[in-house]
Amino acid sequence: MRIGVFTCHCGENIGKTVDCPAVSKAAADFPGVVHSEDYKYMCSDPGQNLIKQAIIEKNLDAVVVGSCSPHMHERTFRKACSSAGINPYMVEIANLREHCSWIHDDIPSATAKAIDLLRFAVERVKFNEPLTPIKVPVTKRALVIGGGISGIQASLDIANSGFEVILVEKEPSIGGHMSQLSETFPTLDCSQCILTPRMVEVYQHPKIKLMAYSEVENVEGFIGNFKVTIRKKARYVKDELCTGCGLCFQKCPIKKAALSEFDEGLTTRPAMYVPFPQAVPNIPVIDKSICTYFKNGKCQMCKKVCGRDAIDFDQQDTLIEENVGAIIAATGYKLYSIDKKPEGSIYQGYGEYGYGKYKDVINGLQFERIASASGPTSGEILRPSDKSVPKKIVFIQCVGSRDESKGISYCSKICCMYTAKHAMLYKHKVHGGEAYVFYMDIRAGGKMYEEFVRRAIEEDGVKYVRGRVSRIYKENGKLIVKGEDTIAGVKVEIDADMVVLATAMIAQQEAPKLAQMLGVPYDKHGFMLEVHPKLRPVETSSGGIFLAGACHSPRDIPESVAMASAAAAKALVLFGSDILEREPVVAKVNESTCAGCLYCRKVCAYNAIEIKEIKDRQGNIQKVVAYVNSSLCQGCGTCNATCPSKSVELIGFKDDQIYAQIHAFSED
Amino acid sequence: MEQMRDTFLKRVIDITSQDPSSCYQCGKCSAGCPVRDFLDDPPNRIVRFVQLGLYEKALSSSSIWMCAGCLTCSSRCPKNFDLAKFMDALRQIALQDKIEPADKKVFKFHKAFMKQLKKYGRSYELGLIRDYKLLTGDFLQDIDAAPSAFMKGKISIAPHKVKEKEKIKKIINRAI
Amino acid sequence: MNENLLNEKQKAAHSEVEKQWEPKIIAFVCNWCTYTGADLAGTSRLKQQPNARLIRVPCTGRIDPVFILKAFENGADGVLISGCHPGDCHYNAGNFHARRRWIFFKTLLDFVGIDSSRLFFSWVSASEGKKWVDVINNVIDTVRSKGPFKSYKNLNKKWVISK
Amino acid sequence: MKFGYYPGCSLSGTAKEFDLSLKETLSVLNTNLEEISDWSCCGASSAHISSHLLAVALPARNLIIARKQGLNDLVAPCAACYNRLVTTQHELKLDEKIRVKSEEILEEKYKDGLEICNLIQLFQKIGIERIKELKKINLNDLKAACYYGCLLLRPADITHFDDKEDPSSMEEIVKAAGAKTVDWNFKTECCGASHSIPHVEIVEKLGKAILDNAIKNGADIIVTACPMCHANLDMRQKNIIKHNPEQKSIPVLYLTQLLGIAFGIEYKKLGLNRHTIDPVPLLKEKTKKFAEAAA
Repeated sequence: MRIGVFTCHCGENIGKTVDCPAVSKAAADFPGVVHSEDYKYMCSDPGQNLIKQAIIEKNLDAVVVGSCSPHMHERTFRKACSSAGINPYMVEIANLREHCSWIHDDIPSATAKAIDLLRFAVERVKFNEPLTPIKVPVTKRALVIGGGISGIQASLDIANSGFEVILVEKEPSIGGHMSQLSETFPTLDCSQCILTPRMVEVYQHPKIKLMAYSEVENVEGFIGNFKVTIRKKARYVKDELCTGCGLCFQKCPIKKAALSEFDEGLTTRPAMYVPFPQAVPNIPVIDKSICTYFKNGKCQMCKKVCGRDAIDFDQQDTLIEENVGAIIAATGYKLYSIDKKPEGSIYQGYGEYGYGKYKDVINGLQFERIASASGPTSGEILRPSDKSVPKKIVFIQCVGSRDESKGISYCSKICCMYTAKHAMLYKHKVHGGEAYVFYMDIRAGGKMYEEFVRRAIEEDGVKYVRGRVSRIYKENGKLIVKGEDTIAGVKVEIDADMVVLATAMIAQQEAPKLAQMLGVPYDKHGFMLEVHPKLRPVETSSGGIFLAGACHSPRDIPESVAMASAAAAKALVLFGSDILEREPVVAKVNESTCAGCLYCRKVCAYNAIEIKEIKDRQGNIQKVVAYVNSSLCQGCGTCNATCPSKSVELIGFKDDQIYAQIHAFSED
Repeated sequence: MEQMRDTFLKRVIDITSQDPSSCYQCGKCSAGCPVRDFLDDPPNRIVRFVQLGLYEKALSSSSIWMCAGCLTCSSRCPKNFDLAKFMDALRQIALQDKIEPADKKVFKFHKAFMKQLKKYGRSYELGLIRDYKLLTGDFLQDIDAAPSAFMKGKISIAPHKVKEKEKIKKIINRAI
Repeated sequence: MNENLLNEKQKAAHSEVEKQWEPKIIAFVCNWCTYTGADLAGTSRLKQQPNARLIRVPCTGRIDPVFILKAFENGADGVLISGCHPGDCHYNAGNFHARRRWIFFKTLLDFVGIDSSRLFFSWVSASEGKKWVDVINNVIDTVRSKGPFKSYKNLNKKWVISK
Repeated sequence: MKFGYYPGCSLSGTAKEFDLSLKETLSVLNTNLEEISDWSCCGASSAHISSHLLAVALPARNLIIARKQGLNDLVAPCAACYNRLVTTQHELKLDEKIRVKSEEILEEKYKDGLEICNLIQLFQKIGIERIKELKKINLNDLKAACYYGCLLLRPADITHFDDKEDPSSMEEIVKAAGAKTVDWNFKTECCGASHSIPHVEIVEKLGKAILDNAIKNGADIIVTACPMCHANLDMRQKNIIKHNPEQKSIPVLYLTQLLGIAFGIEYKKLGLNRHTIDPVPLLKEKTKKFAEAAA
């Protein structure tokens, strides 16, 4: 085998701690290597040309590139080699940047390690074999999980391109958190006014199948070919009959049965309800846990008043299977709670702010409801405890966010802006009221954002105090807010009527479960991970699965919408071709040695192992062996490690390829 | 200044095993400090002095002596920075470098306390108060509280001594 | 020659070797979680000791116990296996099968004369760059404190010669 | 039941009544104390100013003696001593360097394993149910503000005891003794601690805020588990009243004294006569109704 080794300096990134010329020189002496050179930027056009030229001139049949992580440029180099006539799978990458130069300081030991890494790759490539990608068809339908603004945007973009979309929302209505908001920064336009038309568009779109009050239960398959199981939860209302007249829930006798989710617990709702008047679909649900009929078999008031006979107490959850080619996760966020023991939360509560025991200490979404014209106070700023107008109001930013002691190190990004908006709305609505904002930094990066914050301070007279609040407690009917202004170095103690906490944006509690189902990595906070933070921000490491909105990280509406459109575009790229090429990393059985024990079948997570009968010339079964259905196999290699007779091998990661690497180790 | 900053910072880190640069100056410590009204500089500013390497400003502030060690700041710090430990370290450095304590009363109290400890292995209130008064020359303070404390048997006339008091003395001498 | 002197010399030479000795670690890591986590550590410029060499496999499920024996045989003083957290496997259940396998395998290691405390397992996700650094440094430090793993290597050499 | 006992300097001095009432109460609860022989001062907040090592070594000496004495459980009723002891234990366990250095100067090996508890944990271990069973005097009319101060709860990751911002364990014991508790805001606020001597003005100001809040929230007495808190709130209360003529007085009791009262122990045995603010008239008044009924 004639191998060429190419060592990249990556500008200074590798070259600074790894002596690249020395590495290249050492590699030239490896057995089998006939060409070795180093260059400043191997991934650049001239760099790629060096490789191509060497392949042709030196008649190479395998190439090893020492460069950045294979996750970065493996594709680039495979393509370059392929264009010079080498099979792309005859290319190996040694990770000299992420796994060497960037993590070590000492030049001699980093250089020695780089030489090792190249030798491993050279030994491995000797056992590589030319492979051809597997071709699979593409199902040109998309699943969008989550019906907030991100999910709505992604669905509309895909549907408007002519492809079918299934939009799954776990709540009874789509709209998400945006439907709860009063006005939006920095333009102060009414949130519902801009959102509702989009919601209706989704509902009426012939290409969108809306499944509200439903949850994704299972995901199988792979890019272009997912099989999804969706649980449609029983509403106890037949949606095909319901006209949304509302008579049923108006007559529901269990009026104040539960705290309204939509109003963030500031109001109550009946046992039968639609979350809010503009709900889409406008079909009520019965909350089984509190409905009198479900509790003791009596009542049935809703059924009596329904002119269409749409109430169905016997309705059951149904499981629906759908085939899709792409999935967009748009599950959004929820707010961190300061309560002592929020159910299932991974974060600590805020005892110093009262663990949620003071009624007039509320969070940002509650303030949105109070400020909203459709909210419990019709937009009048009244505090929850006694419905009086708060004369002095304190806003506290970074509650939970940037607070490692509570378990959250990140910035929630949107709080600076919405707090400025809240303070501004308060000043507009309560004349003569005093508004204080406690902040650590003001992060107002965005078009017209900084100007907006300055307006709150300069024109509306909101008093900004730089410092965190140590404690809030109640005394003589006032909320005592103990703070400090670190700029003046003075104590700031305010006796407030109401306090609004800008609590952190956190991932939905079920997000990790969904991520596991989708095979998408997620961080310790439950936010899903993109495959590359700069260049592939909406793609995940699972092909065909894309991210939109706050399920990825805290973000505001315009960013969520942009990300949703980007995710839709990625899905549409996929739908642009009928056939998809997949990595040929699949398992293959050696039928002559396979004993047919089928242990491999037991451990295969994809049901990719089938039973094949080997027959003699008369058609009598001689033995059974395992057979890998390569369109189902995802290439994990568990069967390979499990097989007692080593009769099944993972192409691309065969035993001898890995042994070659291990053997190379003994040579240092 | 850079060099000074680094050695000062290093000494603080050596004693406390925590890096003051982790403090992002939110001021929550100062906001909740019970002795805030009696401080020359709010606690967060003392951390800032150290971050900037302002050795004299930090060590000559009365704040390092006025800290009551109640741990309110440490327990509420969003960055888990143990400010009480940090203040202890600054007091130690100030003493090592013989920097005049900005609050002599607290310093003399501790000194008197240590003297009792060295002598008896335990703190002996009468001795403590006597030594403290000798150090401060403030003989009138507490003159009204003292008789009642005696009457109620709160302050005993004779010191309680540890048998191994020589050993305690040795421990103290070796540890300092 | 004075025997004692020789011994002293030998001792000195030996301790010199001991001083210079640095542990060699082979780490088998899965492509999706730990390899990516190690990439993140690199991108974040988190410094680590240079003693580990990573071998990338698609999934910890792919790791055959023989790999580990071979690793020790070929000069590893310690072996680390690291993959996705339970439940997070890119391939649904590969890491789970791997885990089951190791429970059985550890006792086997002791049986064939390899100190099983030189074999390490960890879960490092794609977002845990910092954790990866802690894991790898800890493995290196632990193995360093144990000293070089000689018995199996020598065995291997003998075997090679006789062959 | 038997516990090792570290009284600390205060309980053998200014807070003698804490020691007396503790022993009285525990004898009712059938619990014995074994004092650490020849214990020495924990160093309080003063050892720290000279060296961190000394601040660790002084408590370590006592921990070593306790182990040598064969003790497994140790109670340190003084919150300040408790804090120094558990913090030291924590550091010795986690910081190898400081452990080795401490052993060097102490000329003795340190062995971990002692379970150190504060006053509240002691009663939790004995069993709160036992208190309910053994109480004799009805304290239903008495409203107590439970004052934890700073050092009983902090640092929370070392003490692992109750909620650091909203504790309730002392209330449970007080309720078990039959008294009522009030919800108030200054349960964990600092009283000024060792500033008691060098800066009376600070202690008076902080103490006043605590007293005021307890009174405002309807408390008849303040209950505490720390001799320093007690000194600052009781002994200094006289001065606070002197400087603020409108100030109402409020007795400050040790938790052990309150339990002793509930168990029907003589006031004098509990050292109630030793307080600056005499609690006896109030206690008599609050128990009068029941005493009459009993008669």
